[in-house]
Amino acid sequence: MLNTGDISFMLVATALVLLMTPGLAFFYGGLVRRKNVLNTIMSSVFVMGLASVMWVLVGYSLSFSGNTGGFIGNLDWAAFRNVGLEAGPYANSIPHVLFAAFQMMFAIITPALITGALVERMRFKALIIFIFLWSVIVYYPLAHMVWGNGGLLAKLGSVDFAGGNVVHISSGVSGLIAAVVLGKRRGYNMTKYHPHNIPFVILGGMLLWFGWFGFNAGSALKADELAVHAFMTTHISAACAMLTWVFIEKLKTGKTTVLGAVTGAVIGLVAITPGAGFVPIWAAMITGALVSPICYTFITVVKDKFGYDDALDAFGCHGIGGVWGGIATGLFAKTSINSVAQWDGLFFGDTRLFAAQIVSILITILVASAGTLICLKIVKLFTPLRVTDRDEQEGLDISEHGESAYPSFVGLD
Amino acid sequence: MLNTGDISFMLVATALVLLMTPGLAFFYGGLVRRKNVLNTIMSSVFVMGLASVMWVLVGYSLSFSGNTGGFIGNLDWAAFRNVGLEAGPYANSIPHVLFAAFQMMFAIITPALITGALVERMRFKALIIFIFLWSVIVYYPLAHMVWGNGGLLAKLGSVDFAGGNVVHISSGVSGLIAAVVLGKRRGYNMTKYHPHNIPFVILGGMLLWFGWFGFNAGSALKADELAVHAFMTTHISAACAMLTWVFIEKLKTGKTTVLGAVTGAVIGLVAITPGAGFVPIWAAMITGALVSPICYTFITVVKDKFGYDDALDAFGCHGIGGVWGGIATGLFAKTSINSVAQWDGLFFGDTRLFAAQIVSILITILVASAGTLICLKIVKLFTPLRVTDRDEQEGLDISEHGESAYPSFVGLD
Amino acid sequence: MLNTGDISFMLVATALVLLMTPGLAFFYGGLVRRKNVLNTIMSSVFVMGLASVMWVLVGYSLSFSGNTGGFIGNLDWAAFRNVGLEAGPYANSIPHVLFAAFQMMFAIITPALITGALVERMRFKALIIFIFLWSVIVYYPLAHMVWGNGGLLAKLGSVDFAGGNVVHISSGVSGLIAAVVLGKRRGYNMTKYHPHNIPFVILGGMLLWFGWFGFNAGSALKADELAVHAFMTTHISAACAMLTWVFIEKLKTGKTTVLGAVTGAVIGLVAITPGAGFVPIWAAMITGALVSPICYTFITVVKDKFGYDDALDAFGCHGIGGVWGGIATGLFAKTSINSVAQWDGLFFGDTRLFAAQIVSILITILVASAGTLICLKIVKLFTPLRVTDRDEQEGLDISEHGESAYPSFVGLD
Amino acid sequence: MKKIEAIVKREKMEDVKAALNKLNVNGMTIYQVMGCGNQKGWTEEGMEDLNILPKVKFDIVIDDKMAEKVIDAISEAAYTGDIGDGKIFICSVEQAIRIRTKERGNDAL
Amino acid sequence: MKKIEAIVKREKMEDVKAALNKLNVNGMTIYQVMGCGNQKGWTEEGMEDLNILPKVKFDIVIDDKMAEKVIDAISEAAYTGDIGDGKIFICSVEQAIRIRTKERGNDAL
Amino acid sequence: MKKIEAIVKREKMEDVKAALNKLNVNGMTIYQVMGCGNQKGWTEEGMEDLNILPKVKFDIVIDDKMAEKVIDAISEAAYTGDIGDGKIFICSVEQAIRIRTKERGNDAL
Ligand SMILES: Nc1ncnc2c1ncn2[C@@H]1O[C@H](COP(=O)(O)OP(=O)(O)O)[C@@H](O)[C@H]1O
Ligand SMILES: Nc1ncnc2c1ncn2[C@@H]1O[C@H](COP(=O)(O)OP(=O)(O)O)[C@@H](O)[C@H]1O
Ligand SMILES: Nc1ncnc2c1ncn2[C@@H]1O[C@H](COP(=O)(O)OP(=O)(O)O)[C@@H](O)[C@H]1O
Repeated sequence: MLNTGDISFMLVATALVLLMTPGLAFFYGGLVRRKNVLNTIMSSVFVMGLASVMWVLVGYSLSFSGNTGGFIGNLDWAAFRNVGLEAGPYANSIPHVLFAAFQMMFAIITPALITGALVERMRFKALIIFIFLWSVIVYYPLAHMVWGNGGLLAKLGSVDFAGGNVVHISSGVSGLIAAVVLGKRRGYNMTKYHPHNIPFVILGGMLLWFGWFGFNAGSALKADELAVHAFMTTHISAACAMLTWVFIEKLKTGKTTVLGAVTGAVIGLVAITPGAGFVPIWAAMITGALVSPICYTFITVVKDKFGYDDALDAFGCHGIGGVWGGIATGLFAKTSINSVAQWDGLFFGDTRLFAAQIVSILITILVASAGTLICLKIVKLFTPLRVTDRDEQEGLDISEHGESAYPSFVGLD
Repeated sequence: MLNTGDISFMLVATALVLLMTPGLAFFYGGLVRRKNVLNTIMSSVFVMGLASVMWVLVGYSLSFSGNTGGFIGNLDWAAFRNVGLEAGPYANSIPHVLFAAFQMMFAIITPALITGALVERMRFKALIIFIFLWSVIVYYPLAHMVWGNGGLLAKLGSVDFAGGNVVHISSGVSGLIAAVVLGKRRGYNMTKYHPHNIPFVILGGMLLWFGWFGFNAGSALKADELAVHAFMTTHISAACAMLTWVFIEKLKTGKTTVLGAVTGAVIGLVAITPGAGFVPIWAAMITGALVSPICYTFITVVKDKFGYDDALDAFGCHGIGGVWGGIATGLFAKTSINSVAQWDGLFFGDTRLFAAQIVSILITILVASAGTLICLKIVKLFTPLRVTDRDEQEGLDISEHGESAYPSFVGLD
Repeated sequence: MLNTGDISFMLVATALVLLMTPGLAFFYGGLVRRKNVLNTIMSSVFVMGLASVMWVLVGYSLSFSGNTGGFIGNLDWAAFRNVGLEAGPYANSIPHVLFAAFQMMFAIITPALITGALVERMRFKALIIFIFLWSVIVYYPLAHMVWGNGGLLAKLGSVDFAGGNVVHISSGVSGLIAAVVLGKRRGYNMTKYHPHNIPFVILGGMLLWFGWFGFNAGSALKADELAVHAFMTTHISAACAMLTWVFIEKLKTGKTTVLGAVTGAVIGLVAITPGAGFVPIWAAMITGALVSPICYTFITVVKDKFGYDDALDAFGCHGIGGVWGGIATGLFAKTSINSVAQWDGLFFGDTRLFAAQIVSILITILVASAGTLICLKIVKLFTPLRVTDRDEQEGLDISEHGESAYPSFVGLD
Repeated sequence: MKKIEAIVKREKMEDVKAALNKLNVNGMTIYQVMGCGNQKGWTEEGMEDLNILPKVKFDIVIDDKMAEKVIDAISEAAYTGDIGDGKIFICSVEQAIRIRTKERGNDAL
Repeated sequence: MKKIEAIVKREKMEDVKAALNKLNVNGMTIYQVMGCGNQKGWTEEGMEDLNILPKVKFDIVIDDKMAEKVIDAISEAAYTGDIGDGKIFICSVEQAIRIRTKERGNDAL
Repeated sequence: MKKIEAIVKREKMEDVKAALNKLNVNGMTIYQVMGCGNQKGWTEEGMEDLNILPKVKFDIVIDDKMAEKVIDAISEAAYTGDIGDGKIFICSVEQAIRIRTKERGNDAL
């Protein structure tokens, strides 16, 4: 039965998740050089249009309607046919359309996350085609496998409260693969790329934090105790991760940076995403506290060794953070918090959930990597992936969009 | 009877609509030259103070209390006398004060929208007096006619879910008239005016989108199915309009711009405003998809021909977009979605709603144009409308407010 | 009993209060010189991590669990032991954890407010230790005294709806004391410190306004009539204060500034905080209208006479504004609006509440000043309070954090 | 040819430009600088940092004969009588080239 | 030694840099300026204010013998044939010092 | 009179200013530039684009007699021994005018 309190909460949560994409656009936009800021922002903003329309036309249906072999849905709900204002089937106290709208916002931000790995060199046209294909080939299947009726990963018994697999691991891994295929930015290793506007990074990071309450607490689909629990675990994981990141920085470089504080908060949010509605509050603190050393090490040591150019660390933050989050869920989940989990986590002595989590992470990585490679292959049939060297040098704002972000501020680059 | 879910939703929706005005301030502020950004922002921000106080003192009463000839209310609720915390009379599940507060936010953003046509040259004092008068002479009557008990336009059978007439057509038309009276900016046609900070435009546009959920879904006045429906139509119209705008740009200029994407989204939101709670989702997609070609043509072709200087296209976006939205509502509304509409739209074979929509648009245009002319006449009794040529050249931030937005960034203009 | 409408509202209100801290970071960050913006923002942002973790570990317990002599709580709820998802004890329709989360956001923003007095010269390490100590020595006791079971100030019969004493007076006074101890900025009186980015100040101010709805209306702890009432008083006080500030400026300097408009709005919000759920709407208008002349006089006349360097007027705005708010509550509160107040205000002929308000303000000032002095003494055992002269000249972004906010914008300072 | 470098108050930029245009001097290069003279930045509004104020600098390359006229025009337009009015420096330029036409010397100005 | 000051269109910056590098001229100082020539800023895209356009200025101090070559290289790289292509000014420099090594004269370039 | 143009590292700005003040040289014009020398921008922190680094430029017009002292003071203050320390160029200035008083020549400095 519909409940006004739940509808009220889910309407707002949906709006909050939408706001995360502009938040991400500013987070990423501030991190790139001035000559690429508009292209970077556009990469996220344009997805708000593209992925929304695709979702209504086919995406929601492919993700949530019916079940084709555990991998994908069907087209019964294409163009929102049969998606009405009555309650259910996925949430019993809010209109079906509202559930679909909430899920739509996830289908927007996920491909937008990938773009962080690709900035400053990818042709905009290629990016658009890529995101179009990726949504169909990677996102809808994954969403179905994890959240859809009869989905493969859910059947395994693995859990993912708000999208650790579907959103973060999938986007992070895809970003990595695409960054490798795309190649390094001009001047990589010779030059240092400075964020051109750190306040924008902070603004974006803060909007992400704010919106993440909708993302995680909203994944309860009700204004109930579980939503409250997820709210609290989300916040405290972010807070802990911020502290540990800053602490590591202080140890390693002697200086604490605001960029570090915000990065820490964001990966704390990433890490708690799969477990927000499954793990106790103290475990959320551990999850957050440990994600920073894990990602920090990865970004500063491992990444350097391999030498790929994941420009804004989409993989280092969302991929690695998401994997850790999935593992942490397997460690600390409790069925008493949320009976969607069939077993307690490893920490409480049961290995079954943990194993399921590992398997589901591996499957996600597989689907994302294979899917991304296929998408890129197809994109190349239509257009080269990269801009020309000259265009890259001039900056993608001018070369791809004919715009300049702050035309009257002098300063070169 | 009061309902906590509805109150909860409407409190948040009210806050969201308030946030739209700063959103607009940044949208407009980023679009002007650097020397005029503070004046532009101030034009919106100051209205948050002025229109709020006026609303409590007389505005709410004149708009919603009683009925004087179908045109305006009376003063029974002046200073919120008899406006208490019990439910009704306009919304039966939220306190009266909350309904008044929600409506107050509309009375703020509407005059703020007008200022987009007047930037970079209007004397601040003249603007303030103008907005004061305009609220009394144009806004309160229009709000009454459309939404007040016994209002003329409602009686006609025309519908306006969230303010297509009251907010968008009225502000757009008034902006046009005032821009013509005010005259062109210095250097019009000889110089190109560049937006000084496109990320601000994007930030503003995104806050508008976010806030618009409060604006449109909140206009259901309940956290019910209608709110959910309006939420979805709102979002998908914005998404479609973004896609079509970018598509047109690509066709015409070969480049897609982020400014275009954001403009598209905003006019998509404008266009769906009157119909959000009346038209089906597929019709919202059509409404959004068509508003971009309509406005694009208008701004690039018609405007140039007439050669008035609607600086930030308040008319081109809100006026034209609002008119199209009113027409689209007349085409696609269904009584089965919302029985406030007495008839189905033209598309479903009934001409009556369509006719009523056209008449109500024309009346709105008439009231707005005549009212604006009267207001400007009165303003001129007190102060010239424009700053001096010298002040315009120096920029209104310094000349009108003695402030400089970014004093330590070098760069001229 | 849990109520979904109330939970829905309080979840969102909690998120809104969190958003105020980044809002403050931008408000303050825009006001400082470019070379100190990141340090200023970091001072607020880092508190989001620090104060949250402290709150979960000990802060909530010390503030709200049990009662030790009316001054402080105990450690029964440390690490959220016994803080569960059932309703109560402080709010009977939302989970206990949600109440604790809502209060957590207050424990974040309060120390962040202090930093406005200390910018551009305080060593970051010293600031962090200071905030750590101050939370324990000043904030938790004050929160307990005002809102905790058996708290001293509540027993006196004084009231504080959303934190006039706990948040604003305490932070303002502490800021003043710390600013005096810290000493003036380099070049004080010889140089003028310009805000480096006024749009950021506006953005921050607007986010504060938006978030303040959560702060004040949320303090009703329910989506009920009281929340609606507090929403309205909050908004209209801000609006009135904006108008009077701009009016005073116009009288005194002949120019209206957007900085003035935003400052006015913020102090209007400060002033109504203690009385939002106690005073009638008309009294909220008076409270707001008068706070501007009071603070304006203070900042321009009194402050200059004493010559301390409260850099961003944390005391002039939050201290003075908060004191006036507490007094105004003593003047205009009505038991019929909220029976938590035992007596009507002075204006209605009863002196008891007024007396209690004065006493409680004085006690707050005492606790805050003494506590701050003690904290600073302890901090000095670990590290000097100020950066070196050279570091101050170079700017704290580089010297404390090794970062530069906008590295590619040329311009010195 | 001479190069005239004039450092003036920011709010005088438009006046100086107008004065130059009146002399039919259209070629100029303008940029914002920070500076201090004997004024040392103590008293004026608008100072950014101790002792260093934002100014606008004009570079004008001009035929020798015009130099004095230009100097006078700038001196007058930028004058307020207050400390911080600015300075003008003159040095000699050996050659000028207009890129579009490859003209050289006075023709190129 | 000569100082070559070249004011060119913004979009030509990379080309000019490339042309200089080809001549093995690595020392240069670049900044953004606003300017007008006879063009007066009327028609070009990208104008900021009436009659004043953003440009990029290169300062290059160079051995006398190299001067003409550099001028030619810049002229060519910055050329579009449209109004607003820019100008080059040359004046003489008496001394140059490399701070790191205290070298003077041509060695310091 | 001589004009001394010194291009130094950004973080050295305060030191150079202090060194000049110690010599009682108060007149100076400062702006931020981008540049490259033989260093070509490869290794230093803070580089913005391949091969081009932000620097600070000082223009100081000074009495001939003071020139060497100023050069020495700047050389010393800006020295780190690392690549990218910067350069100093000297050229001659024919005239200087203080706008406020119309003083000319050395008096105007
Ligand atoms: N000797 C100098 N060399 C270079 N620039 C100078 C010199 N003296 C003054 N300036 C520039 O001229 C500007 C205005 O100088 P001003 O303060 O008016 O000088 P004074 O106080 O000596 O009249 C300064 O901000 C600085 O940029
Ligand atoms: N006489 C001059 N003195 C200083 N700078 C000049 C002069 N003439 C031109 N410039 C600079 O050169 C730039 C390009 O000049 P341009 O418009 O191409 O000149 P023209 O139209 O005479 O060919 C101008 O924007 C200005 O910055
Ligand atoms: N020949 C030159 N002409 C103009 N500016 C120069 C020249 N050589 C160097 N510069 C400027 O001096 C700055 C510092 O030069 P630097 O890299 O220290 O030179 P080097 O490596 O030759 O010692 C450069 O960034 C550039 O702005």
